[in-house]
Amino acid sequence: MKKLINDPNNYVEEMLAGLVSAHASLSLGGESGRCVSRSQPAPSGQVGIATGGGSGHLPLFTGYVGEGFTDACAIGNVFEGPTAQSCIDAIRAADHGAGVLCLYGNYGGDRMNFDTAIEMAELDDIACDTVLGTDDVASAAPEEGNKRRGVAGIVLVYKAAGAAAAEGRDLAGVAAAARKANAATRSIGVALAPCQVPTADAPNFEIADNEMEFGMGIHGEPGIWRSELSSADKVADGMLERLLPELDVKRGDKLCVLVNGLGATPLEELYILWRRVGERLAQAGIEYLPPVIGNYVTSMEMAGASLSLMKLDDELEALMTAPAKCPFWSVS
Amino acid sequence: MKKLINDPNNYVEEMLAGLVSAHASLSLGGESGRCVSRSQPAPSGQVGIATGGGSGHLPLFTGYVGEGFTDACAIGNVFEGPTAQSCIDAIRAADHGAGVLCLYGNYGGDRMNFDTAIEMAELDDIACDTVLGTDDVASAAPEEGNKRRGVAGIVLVYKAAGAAAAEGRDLAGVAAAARKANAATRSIGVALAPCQVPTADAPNFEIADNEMEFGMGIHGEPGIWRSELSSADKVADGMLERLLPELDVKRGDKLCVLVNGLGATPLEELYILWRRVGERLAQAGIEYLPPVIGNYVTSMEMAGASLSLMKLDDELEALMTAPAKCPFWSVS
Amino acid sequence: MSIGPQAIATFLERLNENAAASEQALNAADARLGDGDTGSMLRRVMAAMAHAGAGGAETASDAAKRAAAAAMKETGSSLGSLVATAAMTLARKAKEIEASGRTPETADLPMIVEAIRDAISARGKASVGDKTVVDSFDYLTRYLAQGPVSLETAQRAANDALDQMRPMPCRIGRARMFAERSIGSDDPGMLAVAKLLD
Amino acid sequence: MSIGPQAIATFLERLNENAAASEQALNAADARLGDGDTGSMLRRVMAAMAHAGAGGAETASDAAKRAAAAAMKETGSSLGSLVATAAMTLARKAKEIEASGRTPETADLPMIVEAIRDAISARGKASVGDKTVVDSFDYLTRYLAQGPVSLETAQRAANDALDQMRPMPCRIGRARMFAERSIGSDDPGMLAVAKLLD
Ligand SMILES: Nc1ncnc2c1ncn2[C@@H]1O[C@H](COP(=O)(O)OP(=O)(O)O)[C@@H](O)[C@H]1O
Ligand SMILES: Nc1ncnc2c1ncn2[C@@H]1O[C@H](COP(=O)(O)OP(=O)(O)O)[C@@H](O)[C@H]1O
Ligand SMILES: [Mg+2]
Ligand SMILES: [Mg+2]
Ligand SMILES: [Mg+2]
Ligand SMILES: [Mg+2]
Repeated sequence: MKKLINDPNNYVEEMLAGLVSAHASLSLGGESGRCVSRSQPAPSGQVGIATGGGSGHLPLFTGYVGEGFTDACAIGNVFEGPTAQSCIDAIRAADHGAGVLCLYGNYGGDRMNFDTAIEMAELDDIACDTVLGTDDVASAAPEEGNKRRGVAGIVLVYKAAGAAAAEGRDLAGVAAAARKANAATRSIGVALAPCQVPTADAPNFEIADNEMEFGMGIHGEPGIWRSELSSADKVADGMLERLLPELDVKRGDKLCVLVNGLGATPLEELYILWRRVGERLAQAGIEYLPPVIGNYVTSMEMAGASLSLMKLDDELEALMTAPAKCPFWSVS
Repeated sequence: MKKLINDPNNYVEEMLAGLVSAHASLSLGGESGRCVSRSQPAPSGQVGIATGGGSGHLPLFTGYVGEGFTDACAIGNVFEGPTAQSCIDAIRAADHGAGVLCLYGNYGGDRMNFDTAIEMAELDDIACDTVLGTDDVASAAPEEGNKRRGVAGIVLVYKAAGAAAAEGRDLAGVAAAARKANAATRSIGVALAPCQVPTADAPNFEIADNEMEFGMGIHGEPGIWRSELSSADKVADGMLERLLPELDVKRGDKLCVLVNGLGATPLEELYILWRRVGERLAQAGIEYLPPVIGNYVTSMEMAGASLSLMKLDDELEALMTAPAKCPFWSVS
Repeated sequence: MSIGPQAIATFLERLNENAAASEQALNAADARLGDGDTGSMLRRVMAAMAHAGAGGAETASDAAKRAAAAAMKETGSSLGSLVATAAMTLARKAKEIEASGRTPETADLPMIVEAIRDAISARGKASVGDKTVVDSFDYLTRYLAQGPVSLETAQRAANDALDQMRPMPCRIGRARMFAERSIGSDDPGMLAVAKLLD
Repeated sequence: MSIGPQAIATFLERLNENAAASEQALNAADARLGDGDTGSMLRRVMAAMAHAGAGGAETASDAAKRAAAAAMKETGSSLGSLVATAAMTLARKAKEIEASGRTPETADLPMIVEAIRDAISARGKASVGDKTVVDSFDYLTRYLAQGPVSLETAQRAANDALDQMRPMPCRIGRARMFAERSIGSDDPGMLAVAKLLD
């Protein structure tokens, strides 16, 4: 797998340097040097949202720092959780005196380090709460929903939580909105080709030329099944079959839909996938907001796509359509 | 090469159906059924901009239809020019009574079909002018600049021309702005891995695991040289060495920079590339607008990146920073 | 021998078969310095023309027009557009002949082929000597003018054009950048003319 | 035998060598159901700890703290964070002993390892029986309590933990979804403990 990089050991540092040099709205700092935050922080008295995660998923996680999204992001090495220090940095950067919601994907390392960081932040009298992204239906059975991992759907949860914070809700209110948004969100992905960690000497999984992996993890963890590569329409149908019942979506319900590319899959294919998804939803009398389509949560050069659905009620719809702005997603 | 598609023969139709169903601002129509135009056309009396080109380059060409960008786009099959009928459709859709600028990349098929379409449009009393995108420095020597092909830089020219039209300039004025913008723009690309036309049974070129192709065409045409894959910094340096002298860029000049991904290359790598470009420009005392970084002009799943520079004067800077909005690029 | 709709349909069917048979060879020729699609595009265009219902037309001009319209609908590629131009020129010339009260015949072919050469040269802005299909049609024009007007003459013309132009550098399109590399190779469009007439 | 900064540094160097030697084996074990990075991450973390200057510290607690800080800086991965927790627990326990006026010694190890087991279980929210490094430390705790307190005992404990847990399903992380598939395979973290002590 070829990469346009320099020393693999500098991958994360150079990526971050480029990111913040390109986007004046983002600043890099913290004691760890691994914390991206808003150059123009939210007004004092607004609840802050801190997030974090491993590198290799751009625009996730750092790209969603912005007005109406998150306030700060702790950045780990490729596919590793952020260190406790960078989590503390992010919590501090996100604190505007009204407490901080730690909102991140449910991964072991991330959880351990944010938990440590929260203990320390609380010594500094920063009130914290935690909501974990758990949208990946392939990572645990529905009965164990709280053990599921977070994948692309977390971007939708950022949007809802960010809007709740911007509205001026208190910490409990923002956490409740994030919890509700996460509970209403499900994702499933399909991988066609692997990616490779810059320091590794082999791709993170192998898959035959005519195969696809349904329900793989965003680090290339095995999925629910591996089968012959099928048509985009069949993949779309399979995804909807998994997701709609989980959310108990019925005629007349309204969804927010994210068709996400994992990295190497062309936009053309995402639109071909969306075409079927939109058609099927329309046939079933299910409404949707203008869909969000593109590379929002990636695994470097992994090929494939994921579908995320959020079932809306009036509150969530208002949060999802509120104005917001970050380098990779604007709603106006 | 694996693709998430249905029947390859329906690739373009299904992609377009998905695109316009996702973006309410875009409408598909024309006698050819291969014309994307603004759902809310520009006001009557405004000069229209029609563009067009082959499929397989999303967001190019269709994605840049919008306020302050282009008005309509003729869409060809993958890597083939648009048909004359779709060009006529685009010219008609772009016409608001003040004439139409046909602005597209300098490719044989595209030119032949737009020329035919313009002859027919002029029979309908639609005044037309043509500006060809010729930014690819690898496609002809500087002395034959007008024979060069158009690559990613055309997106910057769309922006300038669209702003000129939105300002209310007449056809000659909009054409002059587009010509000036194109004359000030140069691009060079580097490919790491090929793509495959959906109906083909092999990738469009072969390249060894440790090689890269410097200056390849956006359909995979051979470049200036093929060499061992080098570091991102060296690639950035090589690109700047080609582009800066062409534009006679000196200390104190100001640029608009586009770091473009060809499709499969992760955003991380584009930022690593940008980091070096920005550093080198800063060292040389060259100013720049906030860079445009992402997949703006692709060749499906081709891996690699291109760098485009536009040398600004006051007029071009004003045009490049004027508010504009299309599904894949907003300036506000 | 008069050239009616059925003769045109039969000829299109022949071109279609030859295009299908040479798809990969033409793709490969184009892949050397171009984007490798000449063969696949041509197969599609020729199939569209062959299925355009030329045989059911009333006149030769109408038959050629149907084929031209089918080609124009199918592609906007360089060569495809020139193929459409060629068919449209045939239609135009046939119509002129029909307007004079007779049907086109074999003896009209040299004049028609010359008109096609000029039309595609105007359309693509390439001249004789640029190493494109214009050169193939230039040879066709000259050989058919000498006679005899036959498929064999046309085949000889297309192949001689290939042989004569092979050592020359390409002067059109991106391949121009690789003028040295193009020396010694066939231009894919010219090769296509030879293969289609085969 | 008393455990000073130098003993700790020597032990870290040993772990570092073993981590480097087993990098690919551990990656492969993790690739089966995880993301295949256990070995590479551990190599980096162990190198960072070995180069943290533990040998130059004044006290055992300070030596362990340097190692913990190096690990914490290097990674936020699951296992890496637990490694940091383990080192930090060693530092905390050593400090308690030093506060009582003596230096830590071999006889303290059973108590320290038990504290590590409890700390990483609390940190990772995994219990004994979930088939994680917590189980390795549970075996270590029990075997060292029985004695003799030696590397051999520790090796036996780590290997017995592996053997005993191999037929069990994994109950933590994504591998939980593939409980059947995890039966019969080693947990990469547990395998790492055995390899590091090797
Ligand atoms: N402007 C032109 N004038 C004449 N012939 C041309 C021109 N451009 C291309 N051709 C012919 O078309 C052939 C390439 O066709 P094709 O593969 O369809 O082109 P592309 O892929 O560039 O659209 C060339 O070999 C040449 O013979
Ligand atoms: N929550 C946890 N509690 C205890 N041990 C854990 C926990 N999560 C992971 N581990 C251990 O870490 C190993 C995986 O480490 P690593 O590859 O670093 O994880 P990841 O790539 O998921 O961050 C597992 O085999 C297991 O032994
Ligand atoms: Mg990992
Ligand atoms: Mg082509
Ligand atoms: Mg071609
Ligand atoms: Mg792992």
